[in-house]
Amino acid sequence: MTTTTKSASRKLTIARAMAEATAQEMRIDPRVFVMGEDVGPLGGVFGNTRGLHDEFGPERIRDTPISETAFIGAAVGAASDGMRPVVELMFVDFFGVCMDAIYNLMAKNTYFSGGKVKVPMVLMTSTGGGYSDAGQHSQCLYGTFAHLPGMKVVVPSNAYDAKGLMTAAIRDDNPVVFMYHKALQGMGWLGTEKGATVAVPEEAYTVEIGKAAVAREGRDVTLVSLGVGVHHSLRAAQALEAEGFSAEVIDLRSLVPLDRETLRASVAKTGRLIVIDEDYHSYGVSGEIIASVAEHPGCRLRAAPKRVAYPDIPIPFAPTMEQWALPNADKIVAAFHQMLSES
Amino acid sequence: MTTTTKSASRKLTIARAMAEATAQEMRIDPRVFVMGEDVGPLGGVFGNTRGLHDEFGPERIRDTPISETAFIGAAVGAASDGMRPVVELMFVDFFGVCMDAIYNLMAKNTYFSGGKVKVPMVLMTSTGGGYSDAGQHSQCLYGTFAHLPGMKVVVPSNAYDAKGLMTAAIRDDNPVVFMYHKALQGMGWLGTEKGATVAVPEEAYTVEIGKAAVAREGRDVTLVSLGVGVHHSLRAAQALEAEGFSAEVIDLRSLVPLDRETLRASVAKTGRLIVIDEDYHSYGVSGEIIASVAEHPGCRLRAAPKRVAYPDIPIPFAPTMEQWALPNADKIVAAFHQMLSES
Amino acid sequence: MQPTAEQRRWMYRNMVLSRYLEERIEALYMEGKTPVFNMAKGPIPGEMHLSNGQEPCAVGVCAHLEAGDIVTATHRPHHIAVAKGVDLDAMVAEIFGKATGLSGGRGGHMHLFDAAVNFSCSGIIGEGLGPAVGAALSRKLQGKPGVAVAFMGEGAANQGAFHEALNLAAVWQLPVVFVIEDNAWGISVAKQASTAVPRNDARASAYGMPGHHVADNDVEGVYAAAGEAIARAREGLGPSLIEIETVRLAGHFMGDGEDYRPKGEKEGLTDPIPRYRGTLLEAGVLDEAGDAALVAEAHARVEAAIRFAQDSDFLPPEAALTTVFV
Amino acid sequence: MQPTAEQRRWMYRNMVLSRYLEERIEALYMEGKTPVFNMAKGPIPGEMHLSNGQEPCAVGVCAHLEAGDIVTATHRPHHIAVAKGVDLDAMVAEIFGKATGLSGGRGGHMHLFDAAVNFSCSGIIGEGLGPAVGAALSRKLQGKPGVAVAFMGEGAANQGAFHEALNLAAVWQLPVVFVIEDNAWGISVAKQASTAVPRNDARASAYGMPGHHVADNDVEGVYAAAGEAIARAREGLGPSLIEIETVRLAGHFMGDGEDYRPKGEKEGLTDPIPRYRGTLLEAGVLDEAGDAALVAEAHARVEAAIRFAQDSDFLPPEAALTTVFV
Ligand SMILES: Cc1ncc(C[n+]2csc(CCOP(=O)(O)OP(=O)(O)O)c2C)c(N)n1
Ligand SMILES: Cc1ncc(C[n+]2csc(CCOP(=O)(O)OP(=O)(O)O)c2C)c(N)n1
Ligand SMILES: [Mg+2]
Ligand SMILES: [Mg+2]
Repeated sequence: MTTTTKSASRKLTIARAMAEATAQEMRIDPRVFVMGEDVGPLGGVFGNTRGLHDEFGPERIRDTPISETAFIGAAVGAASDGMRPVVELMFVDFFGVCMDAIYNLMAKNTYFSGGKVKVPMVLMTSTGGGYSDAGQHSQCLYGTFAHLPGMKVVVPSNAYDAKGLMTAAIRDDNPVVFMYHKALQGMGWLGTEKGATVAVPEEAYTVEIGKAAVAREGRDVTLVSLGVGVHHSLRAAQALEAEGFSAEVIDLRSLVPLDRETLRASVAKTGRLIVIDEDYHSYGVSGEIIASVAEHPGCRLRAAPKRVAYPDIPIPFAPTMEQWALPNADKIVAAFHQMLSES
Repeated sequence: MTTTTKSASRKLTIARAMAEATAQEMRIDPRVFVMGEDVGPLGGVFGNTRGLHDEFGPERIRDTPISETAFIGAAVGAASDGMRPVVELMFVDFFGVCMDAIYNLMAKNTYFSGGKVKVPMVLMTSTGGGYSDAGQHSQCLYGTFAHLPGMKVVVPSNAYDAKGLMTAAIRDDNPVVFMYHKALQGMGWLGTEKGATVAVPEEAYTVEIGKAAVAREGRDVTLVSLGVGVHHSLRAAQALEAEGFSAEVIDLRSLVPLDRETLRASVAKTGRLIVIDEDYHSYGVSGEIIASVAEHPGCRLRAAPKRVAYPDIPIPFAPTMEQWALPNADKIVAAFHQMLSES
Repeated sequence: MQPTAEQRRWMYRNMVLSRYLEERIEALYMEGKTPVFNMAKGPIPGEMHLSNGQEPCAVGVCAHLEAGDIVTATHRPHHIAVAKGVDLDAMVAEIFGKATGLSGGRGGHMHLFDAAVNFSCSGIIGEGLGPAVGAALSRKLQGKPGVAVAFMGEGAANQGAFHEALNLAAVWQLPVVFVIEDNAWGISVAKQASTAVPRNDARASAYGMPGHHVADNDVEGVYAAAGEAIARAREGLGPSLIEIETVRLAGHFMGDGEDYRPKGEKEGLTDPIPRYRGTLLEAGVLDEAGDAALVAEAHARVEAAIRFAQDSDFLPPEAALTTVFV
Repeated sequence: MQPTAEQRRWMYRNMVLSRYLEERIEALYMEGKTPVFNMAKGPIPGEMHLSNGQEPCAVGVCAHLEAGDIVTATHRPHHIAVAKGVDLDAMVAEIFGKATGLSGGRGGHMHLFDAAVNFSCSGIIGEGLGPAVGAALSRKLQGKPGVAVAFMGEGAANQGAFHEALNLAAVWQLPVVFVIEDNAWGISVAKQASTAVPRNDARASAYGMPGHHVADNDVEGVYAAAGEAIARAREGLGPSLIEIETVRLAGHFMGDGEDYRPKGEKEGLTDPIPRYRGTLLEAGVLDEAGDAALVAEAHARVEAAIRFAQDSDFLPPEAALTTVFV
């Protein structure tokens, strides 16, 4: 183990941070193993299991057939039998072929057993678009997972949180869905949001699941987001600063449990709320955040809250259409301006 | 065909209303056929295909293997080839084994084809609990379906709407998910909400998909709900009336498209909003309704909105726990009282 | 493979125990549900899938299992739970939804979990197959002994999970046995209307694993096939598939009128319990007195469990909120 | 079943056309993606799965199909689209995301829909199987002729949808043919690491349907097997399964370094196009001049389609909001 001093300055991508957290837990805990499509010699299509096959071999890093129902169900069976599987659903868009194993089995067995059967597993899955992968490979589906009880759901926006949340997820006795955004992975071939690649300590540490982070402090408006939206928000905050406005940016980090206190405290201070979400507009994260604030009796908003979310349409392939539909910093700034004009 | 005069006084259960709408469309349109588990001689576990097998025979009323992925996928293929399938997912809780065929295929093919391939099909599915069927047979999952683009989603609260929405759904050139609540079906063995069994004209008619109904007019608070929640709301409204308060009840009927205008108009009048939803609390219908009202710049609420929804827990079997967790009229009345005390 | 006299009595005893349990549940289930049948009423509300007739599948398989072995069962789980040694008091209390139930009443009849004997079941067709494969993988990775058995109905053999789980178990050569209880019906849909092959053991070849077929609900036929498959699994030689011809003597669930069954079909079915009793009497493994004692003991055991359940309280309703996360 | 000389030339021509299309797409795809490979850049962004080497599967099957027959294809669809007669201009324009594309650029390379020839494809493994079964059912219910063919990779044969769709097609005896393009790899996972049987045609027996195997990517072997299966389907005798040994000459998708492939394995693969060319030359079905003309015509056709695509505009961005509902 190297010293904190040395490691503090080391920058990692989210992909590497995830792999490192997994490797560290595997070294100290023989119950941890990894399953999924192409997680072995390839190291994961999105790089988050790179190096693990070399270090731990094919028994503990298992490539699977294209049988998500079976291997996610198998992870539940293994977790209930004392193991701690980390399993990958390559794209979250594929949830439709295996959601039963996820939401009816993984998420509910602990409850059905009255707490006697633990299901300590991590389901990693990639989210998001922006690189023209069209309507079956670009979705976020945060709301879909967060809506269904029994599983924790985390969404890191940077490598520090990714490592800490992954370690926490592996150590959690409950199932955790770990949703990582492709544009943040630091894989060159998907483009890279530079802000996601940050200093990451070498030693293992946890980031508490269920705690939002104040990514930037401000007074005039609260921008609430997750994953890649946090970076859009930070850019918007910078643009607003140039105009003399001070925006606070909340990085949710965890959708389940949802840290409503941090949200409400921020909005109580700023009086204004904009939610930025790359998932579909309706019946999802943005609605829940706005409602969580609006329903709080103590909360006095100075303006109607707004959302900058993905419209309720399948995601188009053509970059012109896709980029037009995606949230970005300009849209956040525009939403803020409109908010001022309305109130 | 009998006359309107005679039929206007005839009461039907939702189950019969659905079957009647389907039969009438099948008589005039040879493209309509029905597929699903136990829809044939049994007439559907929830009675909504009763009589159809006798009249139309096994070619047009097809019992299927327990292969939801295949037969829902097949419905998409048949719909794209000129048929108009009505297909049943017996319990909505089973969506996890076949959601890909629903949300990635049924709901997106029209968009992927730029509008050139139509997918005119109806996916009927039962929702809801209250009769101790535990955590894999009692869910509503309204939010889950409404969140994902490309499919219309309707939820009738009474037999008149059920027949009209079913006829509209079958005639719609888009996929429509028709979610019927078990407690409203009028099947004795599931208990019966009497208010759902109403006068239904014998002749075919449509209820417009995307239009909410004002189930009761009022001035002091808007109760927004769907399905069985409408009946809880009507009972709550009656109780509130006895206390001298006038509650307006909105029956959403359709989640996609969502009739935000009717909602906002009602809340603009009453200044108070309570959403009643048997689906899970977070990231679902109740959040979206509150957000849709709160984000409207013209909207001035006199009190923080509230929701009476199912808590974020798997649904317990024991009737004591389940009934405690379910929405009901008392909880709505209590929420209103609390609202008054807070504002 | 031949069962010993003791094993034969064990199998018979568990059949009797299971059946009497179902008979008592049936009676108690109907309390409060007459004259109008309403599932929500009575001391046991909700759906109820009885296993009457399918006992040979449970006992013939579980005769080879120990507490450490894993079983995943279906929506029709009682006979298997009994044979696997699930705590009867806690199981019946769970069926009544009581605090003393396996999960305090959170699961009910379709969600019986007893970690002490590695038993679980679920309400979604095919859902137990993946977990059985995973439990077997867990044993392999831990170097711990143990076989996993996944039970399912013949209707489940057309669900995608069946295919994926059998393939995965075979690719990884895991100690799993897949057992199909072919009662010829999936609710109202007959096997030949849902399944492209007459016998599902034929599907074993699609996974390169041995397939066994047991005709006529034969207890010792099940015992023999399961013995072979389980021994093979214990030796590390991989998974097997067994299909057992059995009978559904009750309806799909309580309240099922079964109008869809061809006239006379059900009347032609043989109850396996008197038949096996006859076999054992004839073989001299059991005598009338021994049988009477065994039956009396089984009844007493069931009655005690029912009393335990009835005497137990419900959890406070707010307990609904607990054990979601642990 | 033997192809006529004309059919042989048709198959060869479509192989050449498809390959040249892929070569041009490959080059155009890389524009803007060097020196740093970034999928989002260039005139063709997103994932790109080329079909190089798999042309025999497409042409050998589609030689038996008419426009009215239905084909569902996969994430690797170009060769099949070409052989099924999808409008080449509109297809290439779609791959570029242009307004003149099959769906105005909403679908892209993995979502090519051409209703005029009943072609569609999708990005989810096994997703096309159910729709093929349903289209076949539609023809049966309408009393209209037509066969549906579902293509898939060998990796897809382990997805639950495979099992359910084959069973359903067999139970209902529908005119469907299931075609597996076995290129030995599902991304980085080798067939033997994912599939419990060496050959998927062995799985046909699990559905009581005929299974065919075509070795060595043999064009006319595909033609013969598909001819038999399709004729059977047209005669109302039900579905068949065909597995074709083929080769993935490009990586899984553009940008795939294929480090996971054993050294030398890829070098040992045979390109089916020069080989079939040799066969036809030898058989006298084709001469050098005829070949040159055919190749030139194919190139011209592709270049014209590319020009068409390049010269087309994008839809206005707001068009993203339209055609969700019709
Ligand atoms: C995925 C899924 N589809 C449908 C059902 C509804 N369902 C419950 S039991 C059953 C029939 C099961 O038949 P089989 O597997 O033969 O078991 P049996 O009831 O005969 O014991 C069906 C269709 C379900 N629970 N899960
Ligand atoms: C349900 C699902 N799981 C995983 C994927 C990711 N994926 C895309 S292509 C592929 C490999 C497919 O292999 P195969 O079926 O053999 O087709 P090939 O690519 O070899 O043509 C995988 C795993 C997917 N698209 N859908
Ligand atoms: Mg059965
Ligand atoms: Mg392949």
